[in-house]
Amino acid sequence: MKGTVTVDEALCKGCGLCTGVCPKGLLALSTRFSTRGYHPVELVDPDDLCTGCELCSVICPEAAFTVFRERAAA
Amino acid sequence: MKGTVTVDEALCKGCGLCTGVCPKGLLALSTRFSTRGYHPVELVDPDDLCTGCELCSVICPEAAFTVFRERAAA
Amino acid sequence: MARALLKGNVAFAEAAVRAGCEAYFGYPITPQTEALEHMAKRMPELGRAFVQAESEVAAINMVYGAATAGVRVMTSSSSPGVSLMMEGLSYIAGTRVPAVLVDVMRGGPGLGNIAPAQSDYAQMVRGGPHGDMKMIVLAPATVQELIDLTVEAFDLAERYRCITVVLADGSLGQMMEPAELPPMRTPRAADERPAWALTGARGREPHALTSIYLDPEQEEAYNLELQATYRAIEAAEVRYVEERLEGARIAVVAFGTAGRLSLTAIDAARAEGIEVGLFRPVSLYPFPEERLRQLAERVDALLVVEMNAGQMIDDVRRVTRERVPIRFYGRTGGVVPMPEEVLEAIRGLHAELVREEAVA
Amino acid sequence: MARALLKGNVAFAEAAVRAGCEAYFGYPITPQTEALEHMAKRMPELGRAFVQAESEVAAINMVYGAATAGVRVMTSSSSPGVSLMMEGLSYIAGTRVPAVLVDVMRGGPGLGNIAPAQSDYAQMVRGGPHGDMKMIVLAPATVQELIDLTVEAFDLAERYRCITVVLADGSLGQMMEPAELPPMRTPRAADERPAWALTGARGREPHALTSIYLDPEQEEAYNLELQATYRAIEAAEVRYVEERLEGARIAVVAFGTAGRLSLTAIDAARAEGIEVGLFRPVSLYPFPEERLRQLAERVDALLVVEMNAGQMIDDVRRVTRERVPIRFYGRTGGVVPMPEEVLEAIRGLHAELVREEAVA
Amino acid sequence: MQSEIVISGFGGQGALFAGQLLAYTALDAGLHTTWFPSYGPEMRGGTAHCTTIVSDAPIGSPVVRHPRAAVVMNLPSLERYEPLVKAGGVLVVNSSIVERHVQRTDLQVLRVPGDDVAQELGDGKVTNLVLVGALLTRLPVLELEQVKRTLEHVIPERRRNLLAMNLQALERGAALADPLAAAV
Amino acid sequence: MQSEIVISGFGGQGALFAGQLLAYTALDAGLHTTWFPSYGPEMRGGTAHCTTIVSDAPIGSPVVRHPRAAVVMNLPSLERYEPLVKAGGVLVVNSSIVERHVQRTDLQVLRVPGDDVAQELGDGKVTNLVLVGALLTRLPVLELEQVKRTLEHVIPERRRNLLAMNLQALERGAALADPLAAAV
Amino acid sequence: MTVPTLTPRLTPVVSYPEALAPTPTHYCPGCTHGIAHRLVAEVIDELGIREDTIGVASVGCSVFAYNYFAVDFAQAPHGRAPALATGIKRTSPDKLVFTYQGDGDLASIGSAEILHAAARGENITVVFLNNAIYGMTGGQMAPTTLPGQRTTSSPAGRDPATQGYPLRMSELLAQVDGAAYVARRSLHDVANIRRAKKALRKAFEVQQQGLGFAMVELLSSCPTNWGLSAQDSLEYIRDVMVPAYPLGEFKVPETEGREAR
Amino acid sequence: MTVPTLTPRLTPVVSYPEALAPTPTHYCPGCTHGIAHRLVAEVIDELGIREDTIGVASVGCSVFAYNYFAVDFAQAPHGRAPALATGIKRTSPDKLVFTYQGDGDLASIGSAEILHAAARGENITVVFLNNAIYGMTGGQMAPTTLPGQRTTSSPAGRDPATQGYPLRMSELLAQVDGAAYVARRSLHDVANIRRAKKALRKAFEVQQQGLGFAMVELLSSCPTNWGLSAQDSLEYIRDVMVPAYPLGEFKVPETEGREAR
Ligand SMILES: Cc1ncc(C[n+]2csc(CCOP(=O)(O)OP(=O)(O)O)c2C)c(N)n1
Ligand SMILES: Cc1ncc(C[n+]2csc(CCOP(=O)(O)OP(=O)(O)O)c2C)c(N)n1
Ligand code: SF4
Ligand code: SF4
Ligand code: SF4
Ligand code: SF4
Ligand code: SF4
Ligand code: SF4
Ligand SMILES: [Mg+2]
Ligand SMILES: [Mg+2]
Repeated sequence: MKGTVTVDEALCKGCGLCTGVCPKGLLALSTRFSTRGYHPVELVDPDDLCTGCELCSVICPEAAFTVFRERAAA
Repeated sequence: MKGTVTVDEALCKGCGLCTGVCPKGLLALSTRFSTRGYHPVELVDPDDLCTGCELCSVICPEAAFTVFRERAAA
Repeated sequence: MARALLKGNVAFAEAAVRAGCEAYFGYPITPQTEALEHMAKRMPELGRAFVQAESEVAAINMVYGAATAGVRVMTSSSSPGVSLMMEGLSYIAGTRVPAVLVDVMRGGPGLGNIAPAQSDYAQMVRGGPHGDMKMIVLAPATVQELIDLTVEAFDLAERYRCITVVLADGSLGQMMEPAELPPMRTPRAADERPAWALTGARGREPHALTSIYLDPEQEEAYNLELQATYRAIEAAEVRYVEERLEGARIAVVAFGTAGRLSLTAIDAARAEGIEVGLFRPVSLYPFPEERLRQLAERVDALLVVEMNAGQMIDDVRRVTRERVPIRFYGRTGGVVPMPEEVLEAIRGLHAELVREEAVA
Repeated sequence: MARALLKGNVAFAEAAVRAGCEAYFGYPITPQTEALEHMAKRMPELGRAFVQAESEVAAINMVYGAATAGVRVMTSSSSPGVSLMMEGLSYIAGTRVPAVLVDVMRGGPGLGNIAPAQSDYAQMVRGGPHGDMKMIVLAPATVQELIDLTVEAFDLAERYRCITVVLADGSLGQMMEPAELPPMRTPRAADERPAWALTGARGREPHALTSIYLDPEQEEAYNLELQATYRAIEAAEVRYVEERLEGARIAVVAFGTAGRLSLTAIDAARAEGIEVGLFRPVSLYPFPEERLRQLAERVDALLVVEMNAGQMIDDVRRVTRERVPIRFYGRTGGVVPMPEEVLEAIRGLHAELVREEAVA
Repeated sequence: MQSEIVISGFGGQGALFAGQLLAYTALDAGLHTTWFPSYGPEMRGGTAHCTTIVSDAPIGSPVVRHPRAAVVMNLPSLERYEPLVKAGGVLVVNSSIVERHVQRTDLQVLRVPGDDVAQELGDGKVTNLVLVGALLTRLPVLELEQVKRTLEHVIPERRRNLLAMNLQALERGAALADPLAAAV
Repeated sequence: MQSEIVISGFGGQGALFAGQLLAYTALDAGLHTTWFPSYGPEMRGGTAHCTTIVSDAPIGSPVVRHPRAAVVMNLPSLERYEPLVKAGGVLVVNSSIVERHVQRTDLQVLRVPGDDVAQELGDGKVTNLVLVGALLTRLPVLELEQVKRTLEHVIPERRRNLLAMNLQALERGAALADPLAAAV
Repeated sequence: MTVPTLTPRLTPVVSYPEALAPTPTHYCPGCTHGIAHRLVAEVIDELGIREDTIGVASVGCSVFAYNYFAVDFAQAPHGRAPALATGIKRTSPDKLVFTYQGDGDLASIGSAEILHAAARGENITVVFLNNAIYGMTGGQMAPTTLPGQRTTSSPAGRDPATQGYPLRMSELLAQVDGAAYVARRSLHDVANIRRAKKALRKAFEVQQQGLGFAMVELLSSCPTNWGLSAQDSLEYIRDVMVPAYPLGEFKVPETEGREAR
Repeated sequence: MTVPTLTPRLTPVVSYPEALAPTPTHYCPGCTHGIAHRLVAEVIDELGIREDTIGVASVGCSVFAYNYFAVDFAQAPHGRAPALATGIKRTSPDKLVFTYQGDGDLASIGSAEILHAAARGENITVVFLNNAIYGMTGGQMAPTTLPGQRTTSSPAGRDPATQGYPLRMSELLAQVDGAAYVARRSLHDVANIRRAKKALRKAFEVQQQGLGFAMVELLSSCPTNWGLSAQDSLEYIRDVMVPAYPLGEFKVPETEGREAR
């Protein structure tokens, strides 16, 4: 299955919890500072590996993720 | 075994609980009023039936009883 | 409604019911328990909320909760129980939700006793709960007033979104006197609750009722609002009763039971030719400052009578600037002063005045 | 002891330790938590009693218990926590056992905030707990005073068998300042506890420590004893600080942090040629009535500065009988007034006086 | 005119109800009235007393030190109230259990064997009304007939079956009062 | 003479410790001093600031609206304190992350690249001391050498191993200050 | 008290406990508060600790307990006796400290204090009188009032739907790690009274051994507010309360055996 | 928030819950308070009750919960949220009322209020965050702090001998008859978070069905005061807290089955 995620940078606090749960290892903290002074997480997925499995969104304490998934054949 | 009891009238409130537990039925509320306005209990034991079994003293909420018993042969 | 012989505690409870009180939360304590017992029967009967709380702390916080829901809610208690409500009262004030408390004072401090006293004047009027807050405090002297002020307490609490306290003493709770209960008001329907209430954010933005403002500037702004409300209350809600003050040289100042007791003494003194009258503050907060100050311009002396060691007298001193001599007669610890004792105090003060005139 | 840079909360806790405090019971609350934390470390280290209670209600009652055992005992808290202690405080007063409370006030009412405030003056000085009771209330303005008054609080509490409150505000708890701690006193041995204490009735009649006197006459007798103690306290324990009052036309009246803040403003005003000084009550109860009344005879106006909406000012009004104009400058909700603001208020009052003179 | 009546006895002797009955009657008679109890733990076992005030004008204090009348149902009550009743006032004594005689000579004293009469009527619990019946003969403010009418509607539900006996108690007390008063 | 110094930055930038260091130094120098923090939840994440006052006379207010000097370690701090510093006072700006220039012309402004120097020294956590070092060159009340001596005994145990670096930070800040001040 | 002329062979085997003050109590006739007092006093006497014991009275009918025991006593605010006891015990660890509390006091307003005293393993003894009612204030519902039981604040009988269910405090507190000994006994007849005494003794011994929190709940009567005779009240305990509040030892120190029910 | 250009076939499957206000929280990075918030919001959304729900915030780090939920909210004094909830629910029986409380709030100062809300079978839902510490005040010992755990008020590690034993509130409250649903879940990994959500949903459904008191205890992290990274904190929950606080459903309505652990 194919998917992707977006992270709301206004919410992300760079806690890194999502980076630990992504089965594909697609999430990494950036070195940038967000406006609130955190290093926000970024999706690094050049090969479109994200499955939209939602794990990142389940563990995120800030509800920062929107997860997208391929619509099942319909 | 032989025994007897005394009742401290200043303490007895005439609740009647002791009258119910005496196995020999030796306790009865008098019709007199005590100085505190209660009908105190009296030992009615003309035939010396009291065994000093203590039951009356165990149930008395006012610790009004002194129980005496025959000293065991010694 | 015809007049009926009513016990104070039952009277104020039933008055609250008729004023549309929708929820009562309380904890038994003598000498106000009959009120809780009355509510235990009446409220469920009418389909309204009654909970015997696990403590006064819980009771006042149930009141707080119901108040945020926008209903008419009350509790009643007595001195030690009221002490336990201080934090809750401060939150209620800090959230600006309306609530009614009837405090039937007893002898203190500590566990004290269950006899009538007025020794919680300072607590209720000046500074029981923490923070810059005030509660409207109404002091009835008769069962009828107890009824009427209880009804009014609900209206005032809602009008100003504040706490209104009916401050009675044990004797008023326990005595019987003919009085008339108000007609039954229909409680507000659920959809008529005030706009600020928590009713579920149906078709509107959600809102929160809170008393925390971490930013001092914001907290100060909130406090200024509160203070503005207090100024409004002070301007509009002063209540007092004056009796036999026409041409009086001496004014007895006394509230509640002490007031009505004094009246008997005053009549006796008048029969002896002493020109004395009664000034009875009914609203202890707002205190009838203006009127009392004027009174102090007219009379030669004031006698403050309280069932405590002297609490309201400090306000009398402040307000009148001690323009005239102020004397005190009080009994503490639950002793109800006899009118004969007050008469004696009036005579003493009168003699003092006469002596002074003789000197002058 | 050398002077060290000490944080207020740690300073008073360590001062208590050195004053021989044998037991501390408390519950965390900002801005005094460092005191509890200091005690959590120090007391067990010294083999003394420390319990983090389940609540302030429990804490004050543990204090009550330890006080009946005749030991030096204290608690500390802040506004909402102190509100929860009202019943316990009344019992302690009603039992005449000594106890010390340090109240590090924060912005209110309700949950408010954790910024510094003085808005619990009325609660602590005039009428927090129920019943005719008083607590000695001491208001430090510097960390050194906080230390010294904490030590003194234990002595006063024992001397009069009463509650002594050290009333500070958040800023005093949080700030650091050089100060000297007292030397370590050895706590009393177990067999040196006072005669009235509960120590097990070894070789003597058992005694009870209680605050209930069902018979009003008895309760009244007890109350008269209490009142006599209060008169003794009023006669002997008045404390205040006067600064720059020599020849002053204006006196600023302010306690605690407001007092020290005002001093900076006063110096600035003096630099501008305004003759102004500071009257700083240190004992809020007993209030320095006599001295303040005399002061009001000497100056042309008073400026009361408080970190609240105006609480002590009522006592200033009462005591001075408003012989001279009394103005107020206050900030609420945890806002610490800047000396510049106080200076502005002094200037305003000065201008008022000058205008009046021009008219006269 | 204001009359203050204290009724005092052991808890359980019905002092409080007797005082209430007078207050209810006063209300029915269109008069002002207050009823003021002593309350509290002393009610259990100890002495119970109350003050009823009846007046044609609004009532200030619901208690007075010197009442116009006192009904004393036991010895402690006599000890307490004999010195307090106003000179010329009424003192009704339950002579069934109070043996001591009244010392004061400036009172109208009625010694009524309340308990005996009550026993006669078949219920120890009406002593209070026997004494009140007697009192009423010396207290012009409330009429016996009015008290009886009031009693009919204020008697507690659980004692309604004893109404007749209660009314008799009042009447017997009243009937006993005259000669007794003379005998003082 | 009284000097008020405000130090302000993000929580974690060490503003509070820097202020305490000045107070400790003042104590060691036999001067009067107070240290007054802002505290509370804002400490977590938000801005932390404190006021240290140093004086040769007892200190009244531990806070003032218009301090003699301010060390601002981030932009919000500059926004807040630029308008407040007394005319003629000192404003030390952490130019590493504060890009905006100071508008006021009546201040002695020191733009010090605190973070850069700190990184150079090998620990981002000494920005505060770099800036304080700079400040000291314009604040005659406390001497750099005294501050260094005080630091040696007040440095927290867990940072003692970094003492040398901390001392360097102070020195580097001071060294940078002169030319920078000229460049304003 | 008149002592009868005795045959010389009759000697006293039960007499007034030394730890009980020679004072008539204010309890209603037949109220089992009095039995509980006597049992505690007997235990104190038997352990010989009268001069080392400090009691804490609560608010309830037993508020004057301090008048009835010949030991030092404090009197606590309603519900707070365990907090006072904590303050006393922590500063007088060599004394034996006990509280005497009613069910309103312990299970309602004081439920936080008792729970935390237990959780802290506070080394005190708690005597807990459960009479399923607020005795002193005239018979209001307690947390222990049984479903359907009429009280002045549950005039139609306690309705669990709006007034909740009874709390079984012994079972609850036995769950807490700091509790060393928790037992429920009843005062409704001689055999049970004797068992109650044993439990009380154990509760004091546990404290002597420093094992932690010990509590004995005693099912007790309130003839006055139950509207029953003294005798009927005991039967009510037996027939109605015991089934709802099972007797037993719910927690015993690990070193000790459990007493059979 | 920048939405990337999406291939048309990608549709959002998880997005920001409607019941969560679009506001950044003040919680520390990695603090699981945030996860609990999201779960509650998702349950509210799924049940479609956002406009019929009233929350009660407590005192603790979650004091500002009212800013973060898009539902009506009250804010209670420390420990008293169940009392406020009682006042609200009794006067608004058609609303869904929940409290959100920390362990200091619920298990320490508020232990009487929670116990009695449970005993009354108060028809409310309690979300109970157990992080074994007082977060907001800077890391003091809570009643739930584990033996040996260092906090600012147990600097040498909690010593049960003087500081007592941890309280297991779920087990305790499950004993109470008025409790309808009591479960403990953990927020330390994805699987457990999903379980936690199910429990929360059940706790709201129990209220909808009027079955009585429902509580979900959530083992939660406090990276700041534990002095651990966000990630290590989750491992601490898993390795240290879960063994001390077993997960499970301790009470389920009679009509329902128990969810397997
Ligand atoms: C703070 C406070 N609230 C209420 C009271 C009133 N009060 C006195 S005793 C009591 C109940 C006692 O019941 P319980 O503990 O069961 O003891 P019992 O009288 O039944 O033995 C109450 C509510 C009080 N004294 N203090
Ligand atoms: C009456 C009162 N006492 C104490 C406090 C201080 N206080 C605020 S939060 C808190 C502890 C909160 O801990 P917890 O409930 O575990 O929540 P957490 O912050 O860990 O989520 C305390 C003691 C207060 N606000 N009110
Ligand atoms: S949805 Fe799954 S695969 Fe995609 S980023 Fe999140 S955890 Fe990784
Ligand atoms: S879990 Fe959430 S807050 Fe944490 S780094 Fe990932 S997106 Fe940011
Ligand atoms: S001792 Fe036994 S036999 Fe004697 S009176 Fe008592 S109960 Fe009866
Ligand atoms: S049990 Fe005691 S109080 Fe009751 S009647 Fe017998 S002796 Fe008297
Ligand atoms: S009221 Fe009940 S508990 Fe209290 S003394 Fe009387 S019978 Fe005993
Ligand atoms: S202090 Fe702890 S509980 Fe509070 S927000 Fe930070 S991590 Fe969460
Ligand atoms: Mg009971
Ligand atoms: Mg917590």
